[in-house]
Amino acid sequence: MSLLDLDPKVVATARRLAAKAAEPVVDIAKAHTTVAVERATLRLAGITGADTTHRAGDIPWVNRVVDTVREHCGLEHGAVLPVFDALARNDIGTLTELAEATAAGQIQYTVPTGAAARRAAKAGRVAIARGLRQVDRNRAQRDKLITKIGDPPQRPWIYLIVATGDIDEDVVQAASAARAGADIIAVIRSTGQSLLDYVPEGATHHGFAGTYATQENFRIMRAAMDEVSKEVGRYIRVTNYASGLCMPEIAVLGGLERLDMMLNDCMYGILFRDINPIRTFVDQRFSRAMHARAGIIINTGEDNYLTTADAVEAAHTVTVSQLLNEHFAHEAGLPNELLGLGHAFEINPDLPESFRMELAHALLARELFPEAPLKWMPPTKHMTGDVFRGHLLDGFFNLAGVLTGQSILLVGMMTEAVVTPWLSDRDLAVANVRYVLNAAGNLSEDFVPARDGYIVKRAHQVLGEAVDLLDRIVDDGLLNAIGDGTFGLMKRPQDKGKGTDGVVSKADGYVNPAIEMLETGATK
Amino acid sequence: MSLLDLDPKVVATARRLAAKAAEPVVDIAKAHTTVAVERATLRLAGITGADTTHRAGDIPWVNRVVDTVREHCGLEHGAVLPVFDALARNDIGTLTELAEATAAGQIQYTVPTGAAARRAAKAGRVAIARGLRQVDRNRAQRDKLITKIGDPPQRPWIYLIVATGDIDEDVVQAASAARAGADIIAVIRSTGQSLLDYVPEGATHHGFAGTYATQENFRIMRAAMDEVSKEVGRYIRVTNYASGLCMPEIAVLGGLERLDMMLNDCMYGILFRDINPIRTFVDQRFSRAMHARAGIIINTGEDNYLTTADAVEAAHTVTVSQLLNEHFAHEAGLPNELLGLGHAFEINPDLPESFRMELAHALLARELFPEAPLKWMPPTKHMTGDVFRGHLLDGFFNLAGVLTGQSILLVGMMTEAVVTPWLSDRDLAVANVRYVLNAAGNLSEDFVPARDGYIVKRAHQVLGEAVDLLDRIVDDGLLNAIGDGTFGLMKRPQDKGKGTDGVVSKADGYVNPAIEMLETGATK
Amino acid sequence: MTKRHVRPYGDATGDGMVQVSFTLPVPHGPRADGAAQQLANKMGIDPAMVVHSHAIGDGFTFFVVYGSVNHIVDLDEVKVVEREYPLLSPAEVNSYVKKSLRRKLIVVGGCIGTDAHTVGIDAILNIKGFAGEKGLEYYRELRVVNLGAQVTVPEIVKRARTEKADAVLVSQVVTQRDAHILNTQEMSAAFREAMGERRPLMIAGGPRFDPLMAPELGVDRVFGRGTTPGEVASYLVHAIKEKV
Amino acid sequence: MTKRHVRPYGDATGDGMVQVSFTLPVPHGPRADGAAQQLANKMGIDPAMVVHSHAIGDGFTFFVVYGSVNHIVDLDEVKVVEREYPLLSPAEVNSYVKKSLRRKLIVVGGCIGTDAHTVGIDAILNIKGFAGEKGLEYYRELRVVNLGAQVTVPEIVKRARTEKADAVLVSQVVTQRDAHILNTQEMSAAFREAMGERRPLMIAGGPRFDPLMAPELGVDRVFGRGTTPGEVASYLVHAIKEKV
Ligand code: B12
Ligand code: B12
Ligand SMILES: Cc1ncc(COP(=O)(O)O)c(C=O)c1O
Ligand SMILES: Cc1ncc(COP(=O)(O)O)c(C=O)c1O
Repeated sequence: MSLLDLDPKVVATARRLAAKAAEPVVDIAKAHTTVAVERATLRLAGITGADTTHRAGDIPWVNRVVDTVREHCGLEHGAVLPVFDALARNDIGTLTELAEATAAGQIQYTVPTGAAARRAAKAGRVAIARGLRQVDRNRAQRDKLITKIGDPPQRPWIYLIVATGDIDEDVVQAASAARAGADIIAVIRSTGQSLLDYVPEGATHHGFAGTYATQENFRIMRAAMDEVSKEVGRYIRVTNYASGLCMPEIAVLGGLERLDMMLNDCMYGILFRDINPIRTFVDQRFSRAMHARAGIIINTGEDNYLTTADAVEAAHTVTVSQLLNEHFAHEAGLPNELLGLGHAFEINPDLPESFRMELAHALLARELFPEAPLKWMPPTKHMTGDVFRGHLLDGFFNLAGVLTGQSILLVGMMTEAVVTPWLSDRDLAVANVRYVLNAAGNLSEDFVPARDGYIVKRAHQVLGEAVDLLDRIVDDGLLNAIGDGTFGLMKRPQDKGKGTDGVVSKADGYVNPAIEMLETGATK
Repeated sequence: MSLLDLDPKVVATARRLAAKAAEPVVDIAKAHTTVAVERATLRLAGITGADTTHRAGDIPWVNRVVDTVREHCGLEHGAVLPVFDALARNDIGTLTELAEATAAGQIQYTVPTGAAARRAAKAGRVAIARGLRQVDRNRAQRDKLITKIGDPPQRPWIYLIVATGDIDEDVVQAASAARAGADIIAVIRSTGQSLLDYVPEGATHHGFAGTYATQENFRIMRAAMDEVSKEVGRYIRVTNYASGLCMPEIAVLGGLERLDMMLNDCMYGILFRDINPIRTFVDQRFSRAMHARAGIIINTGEDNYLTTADAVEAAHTVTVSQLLNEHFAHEAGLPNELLGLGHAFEINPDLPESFRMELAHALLARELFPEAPLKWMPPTKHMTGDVFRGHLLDGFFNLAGVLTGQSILLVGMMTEAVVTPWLSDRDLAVANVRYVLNAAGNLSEDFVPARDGYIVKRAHQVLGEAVDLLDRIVDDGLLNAIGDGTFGLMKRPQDKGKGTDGVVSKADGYVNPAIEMLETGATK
Repeated sequence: MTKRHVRPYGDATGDGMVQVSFTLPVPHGPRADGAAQQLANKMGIDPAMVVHSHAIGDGFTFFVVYGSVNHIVDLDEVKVVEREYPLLSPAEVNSYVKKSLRRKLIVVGGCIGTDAHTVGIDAILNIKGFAGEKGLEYYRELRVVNLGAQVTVPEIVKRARTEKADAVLVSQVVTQRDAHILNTQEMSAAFREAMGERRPLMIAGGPRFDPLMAPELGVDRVFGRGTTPGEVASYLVHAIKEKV
Repeated sequence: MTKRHVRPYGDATGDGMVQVSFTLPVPHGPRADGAAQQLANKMGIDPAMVVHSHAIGDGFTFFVVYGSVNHIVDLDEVKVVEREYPLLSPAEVNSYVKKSLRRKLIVVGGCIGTDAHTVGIDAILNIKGFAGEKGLEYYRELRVVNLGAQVTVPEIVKRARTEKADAVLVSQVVTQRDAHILNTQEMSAAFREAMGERRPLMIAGGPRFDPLMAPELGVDRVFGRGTTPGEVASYLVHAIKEKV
C-alpha cells in the first residue's frame, strides 16, 4: 500500500537518470581490472595461505603472485593467463606451490599466446569453477538451513555489531547477542584494514576497534553461529565488510565461507577511505557479481553521508546514492532481494518535527525500493555522552523502523558517543528493540501520513531534490560530482586516492574466466 | 475529529447509567454534613490560626471551635448558627477571638432559633461572602495574569511534581522545574496528611516523601511561581491535593490562595486511604462546589486503580470512574473545562501490543470527554530499578500523550521505582518530554487507527465493558460496588473507614450559607 | 564456576568498566568537569572519562562518567542472607503445619505507619499472589489476617494478641527520612515490650530493605524486592521448626 | 559563589546521591546482588541500594545501584587547564597575526594513524566551523592545510616541513587500546627528532582527550570535546605571543 503516493513518472525518471549517470562509470569499470580483482580471481581458483617468512609480515601468497605477474608482464591481460601458463610450463601442481616458487624467484611470468593461452585459460576456468561451485554449495546450504531452522519470526531483523578485536571474544559476544535476540551478527573490522592492500591470514586477536576480516575468522564465526542457530531456532546471519582495497577478495572469501551479508557500497571507499574512485568502481563491480552468485545481501553505506553532511540538507543525496547503488547492483547481477540499501536516523533531534522528518525519509526509501531488504541505521552523530537521552533516541529510531517497514534494523547503542559497545549496552539495546517491536510493532497499521501533510510533502520534496541532483550529475559526470563533494561533503578527485596504482586498463586479450562465469552463471 | 467512531447511543447510555448510579449517593451527600464541611465553612468565614498551646500540637482554631460546637449542641444544624450566635451573644469581634475564648472554656454553644437564628445566619452569610469574594478576586486575578503572561504554548501542559518535604526546598526545585519547562507544579503532600482530621498551620519543613499542605505553604508556592511566571513568560499553575479527611477545607484554602488545580477524586480517599465512603462523598460535593467557584481544575485519580488492579483487565473501571467523577463534578457545578479526569499508562510493557492498547484507552478517554482537560499519568507500577528501560518507557508514555491529544501530562521519572525524584531526574524527564513534543508533537496528524483495527476494537470493547459494569452498579448500588472491590480491587464497606464519626445527618433547620452561595453564585 | 576475585566487565574480562551519573552543586564548565573527575577518581575510577555534562539551572551540573574502577570484588567476602531452608510447595507447608501445630498457623499482616503501599504485602498474603505463586491465604493451614494500610503500631500489637498470631508480617515501602527503618524498629520494640518471649515471629518486607538488616530492625527476618509468597511460607515452616 | 567542599546532590544539599551501573561476571542471584553491594561500598557508596539486577546470559549480571557516596569534592583541588589567554574575535586574531608575524600563520592539520574521523578536525579547520563559529580557514591571516584522514606520521612531518608550518593540529577519536595516546606520542616524538627546537607548535584534539594530558602526549596543548575554533585560534595567538 502506498502511503506517499509517489508519482510513478517521477520515480521512473529518477531511475532513468541514475542509469544514465552510472553508464560511463560502468564502462570504465568494464574496461579496467585491478590487482584486487586479479587476486580475487586467483583466490577463487584456490590459492590460499601467506608468506610467513617475508620481513614485512604475513603477505598472502596471492599478493606475491599477482605483484610478480604485474612486474614481469603486466596485468593488462589478467593474471589467469600468465599464472596458469606458468603452472603448466613449470609443471607445478597447485597455485600455492607456484606462489612459493614465485617467492623464491624461480618463476618467470609471461602472457601466453595461441594454444598456450587457450590451455591456460581453460585450466584457469576449471580451477575457478571449482571455487564457484563451493560458493554455489554454500548458497544451497544456506537455503537448506533456513528451511530447516527458520528465519527470524519478525521484521525488521535485528542486526547487532561485535567489535572486540579478538575473534574468540567476538564469538562469545555474538553468541550471547544471538541468544538475546539478534538475528544478524556483524563483526566490525579493525580500523585501517580497509586500507590494507591484502587480506590478513588466520585467526586474529589484536584488532583496533574491530577484528580483522580474514577467511579463518569468517569460518570461525560462521561455524559458531551455525551452532547457535540450532540452539535459538532461527538461522543467525553473519555479516562482514567487503568495501576497501580488497573488496573483490573479501567478497570471494565471504562466498567461500557462507557469509550472509556484506557491507558493499559503490562509493563508501571513495568517500570515507579516500580510495581511488576508478579502483573502487572496478572492484565493486566484481565483488557484487560475487555476492550475486553467493546470494549475499549487500549493505550499502548511505548512512555514512549523514555523519559528515547534514541529514536534512543532504537527505536527497541519500536517495541519489541509493538509486546509484541499485543500478550498479542490478548491473552486476544482484536482484532486488539482495539490495540492503542503507539509510539512517541522523537528523538533529533538537529540530522541530525531526521525528516526522525521519519518518518521511524512511518511508520514501521504503516506497522507492519496495522489494529491497532496506537497512535502517541508528542515530550516531547526535548521540552524546548523555546515555539516557541516547537510549530514548534509540527507542524512537526503533519505532521509526517499525512504522515504516524497514527490513534490517541495526541496533543503536546508548554509548554510541562513548565507547565501542559493552556487553550491557548490547543487552539494553536489544531490550529496547524488543520493547518497541512487541509493544508497537503493528502500529504501522495506524500510521497513515496525512494527505498533503508534513510527511508526504517532505518525502516528495526529497525525491524532487534527488531528481534535480541526478540531472546535474548526468550533465557533469558522476566522477566529477564525487570530486566536487556531492556526497557526504567529501571531495574525491578521480585521479587521486589510495590504491590508484592498482588500477590497470584491460588489454584486448584480457582473460578472466571468473567474470565470464559470474556473468553467465556457468558452473564449469 | 472522531477516530474511534464511538456510537453516540452507547455513550449516552453510559452517561445515563452513571447519573443513575450516582443519584442515591448525591442524595446522601445532600442529606449529610461533616466536621470538615463545617470547618471549611468557617474558614471561608475568616477563621485562621491554630492553638499553639495545646498539648497535642498545633490544633487549628477551627477544629477547636467545631469540635466544641459538636460537643455542646451537635452539628446537625451546621456550625454557622451556633458560632455566629455565640459571637453575637458574647459580643466578640472575630472568629479567632471566639476560638481563643472557646479554648479557654468561656463559650457555650447552642443552636439559636427565631430571630437569633436569622441574625446568626445573616452574620454568617456576610462573613462567608467576604471569603467567597476573595476567592472570586483570585479567580479574576488568575484570568488577568494568564491574559497578560500567557498560557503554555503547547498541549499537553507539562506537570511536574516536587516532594522534598520542605517548602523552601520545594520552591527552589519548583522554580528550576518551571525554568526547565514545567507548566504546572504539584507539591506532593507528606504521606499520612490525608488522614489528619485537621489542616496543619504555617510554613513546614519536615514532611515525609512530601510537604504538608497548609495555607501558608500554598501562599509561599503561589507567590514564588507568580515571580517565575513573569520570568518564563507563561503562567505557571500550582497544584495541591484536596482529597483526604480535610477535602473541603483544603479546597477553601486553595481558593483563597489562588491554587490552579487540585487533586480531587470522588473515590480516591475511600479506596486508597480507607476513608469512610459517606464522609468522602459529602466532603467531595462541598469541595467541588468550591473548586467550581474558584475556577480550579480538578484532577481525578483513576490512575491509582491501575496500580492495584491490572491495567488491561480493569481498563473499563477507569472509564466507569471517569463517568462517575464527571457526573459528581457536574452535579457540584464544575463545567467540563475544569474536569481534569485522570488516566494512566500502566499496562505491563511486556504484553504484546501494550503500546497500542495504551493508545486505545487514552483515545477512548479523549473521545468520551472531548472538552475535559484530561490528565495523563505516567507508568509507575511497571517501572523498575532499570532506569534506562524506565526512561524509554516514559518516552513512549509521552508519545502516547501527544498522539491521543492529552491535555495535562504528568511527567514520568526514570527513578519511579527507586526514590522520590532527584533534581537530575526531573531535568532528564523534562528533556524527554521536550524531545517527544518537539520531534513528534504533530504526529497525531498521521495517526489514524485502522478502521476495525486493533485500537478501535479495543476501545469499543472497553466502553462496552464499562456500560455493563455501570449497569451492574445501578442494580447493586454504588456504595455496595465500592464495598465489593469494584475499583482498584479495594473493598470498602460504607460503614467502615476513617472519619466515619465526622459524618452528621443534617437536621431540618440546617443552615450553611456557603453551600447556598456556592449553588447560586451569590456574592453577598 | 566463577572465580573468587572479579571486576566489572564492560567489553573484556577485567576491564573494570562502570557507568556513573550524578549532579554537583557547581556551575557548568571546565571546573565542574574537573570536580566530577575528582569525585570519580575518589570512587576508584581511573582513568575516568567525563563523557557528558550539562547545566541544571545556574548552580548545578549533571554528569555522566565512564571509566575503569580499580576495586576488586572478593566473592568470598560477599555477605548474603543465604536461604538456609528448603523451598516447599504449598502442600508440603500445609502438611508440616498440620502435623506439628495441629492447628492453623496464624499470620497477621499490614503496612504500618503512614505507609499506604499495600500491593507488596497483598502480593504475599492475598490468594492472587505474586509471580505466578499463590499468596498465603491460599494455604489451607494458614489463617491470614490482613490489616491493610496505615496500621498503627499499637493496633497491630493488639490485633496480634487477640488473634494469637504466630507471625506478624509488616511491609514498609516509603523510605524517605528512613521511615521504613524507624517504623519497623518501633514495632519490634513494642512487641518485645508488650509480649516479651511470647511475642510472635516478626517479619518485615519491602523493596528497599536489605535482608541483612534483620538485627538492626529487631525482627526475625527481612525480605526484599521480588520476594515470592512461597519463600515466605517456607520460612514460616522453617521458623516454627526451630521453635518447636 | 560555590563553597569549597561539595558533595553530589540528589534531592537535598549534601545527600551525596549517585547512580551507578555495571556488569559483573557472576551469575544472577542474591550472591551477585551482594557482590554489587560490595563493589558499591568499595566505591564509597554507603548505604548502597542495588535497585535492579538482571542476567546477561548465564555468567553475567547487570546492576543498577543508587546510594550516597561519602567522598567530598574539594573544589580547590580540582585540576583544570584554565584558559590563561583571552578569547579573541577573528578580527583580533587576524590583526595580531598580521602585526606580529607580518605573514600568514601556517597551520597543518589532519587525523593521524588509521583514524578516519575527520568531522572533529574539520569542525576546527573548515570554514563551516562548529557551534556557530567559523573555522580557521575563515581567518584571513591563517593559511590552513588540511590533510584529512589516515595521515601517517612521516607524511605529516614532511608536509609540516615543506609548508613551514607554525602549528600542527592533529585529531584522534578512536581510543581502543589507547590508539589515540600512542599515535600522538609517536607524532610528537617524530617532530622532536626531525626538527628539534624548530618544530612547530603541536596541538592534539579529540573527544576523549583530557586537556591535562599535554605533557604525557608530548604536545603543547590538548583540546577535548566541544572545542570551538575560536578557542583554538585564540590559543594560537597566545602561543606565538609567548614565542615572539
Ligand atoms: C503503587 C504505588 C502507589 C499506590 C499504592 C496503592 C496501594 N494500595 O498499595 C498509590 C498510588 C496509592 C501510591 C501513593 C503514594 N506513593 Co507510591 N508507589 C507505588 C509504586 C508505583 C508501586 C509500588 C508497588 O505496588 N510495587 C509492587 C509490589 C508488588 O512490590 P513491593 O512493594 O516491592 O513488594 C514486593 C517486595 O518488596 C516484598 N514485600 C513488600 N512488602 C512486604 C512485606 C512482607 C512481610 C514480605 C515478606 C515481603 C514484602 O514482596 C513483594 C512482592 O515481591 C511505587 C513505584 C514503583 N514502581 O516501585 C511508588 C512509590 C513506592 N511510592 C512512593 C511515594 C512517595 C508515594 C506517595 C507518598 C506520593 C506519591 N509519589 O504518589 C503516595 C503516598 C503513599 C503512602 N502514604 O504511603 C515512592 C516511595 C519513595 C521512597 N522510596 O520513599 C515510590 C517509590 C515512587 C517514587 N519514586 O516516588 N503509591
Ligand atoms: C561520524 C563517525 C564516523 C564516521 C566518520 C566520518 C568522518 N569523515 O569523520 C564513519 C562512519 C566513517 C565512522 C567510522 C568508524 N567509526 Co566512528 N564515529 C562517528 C561518530 C558517530 C561521530 C564522530 C563525530 O563526527 N563527532 C562530531 C565531532 C564534531 O566531534 P569530535 O570528533 O569530538 O570533535 C570535537 C572535539 O573533540 C574537538 N577536536 C577533535 N579533533 C580535534 C583536533 C584538534 C586539533 C582540536 C583543536 C580539536 C579537536 O573539536 C571538535 C569540535 O568540538 C562517533 C560517535 C559519536 N557520536 O561521537 C563514532 C565513533 C567515534 N566511531 C567509532 C568507531 C570505532 C568507528 C569505526 C572503527 C567502526 C565503527 N563503529 O563504525 C569506523 C572506522 C573509523 C576509522 N578508521 O577511524 C567509535 C570510537 C570508539 C572509541 N572510543 O574508540 C565511536 C565513538 C562510535 C562507537 N561508540 O563505537 N565513524
Ligand atoms: C558500506 C560500508 N563499508 C564499510 C564500512 C566500514 O569500513 P571500514 O572497515 O573501512 O571502517 C562501512 C562503515 O560502516 C560501510 O558503511
Ligand atoms: C485524586 C488523588 N488525591 C490525592 C492523592 C494523594 O493523596 P495522599 O496525600 O493521601 O497521598 C492522589 C494520589 O496521587 C490522588 O490521585
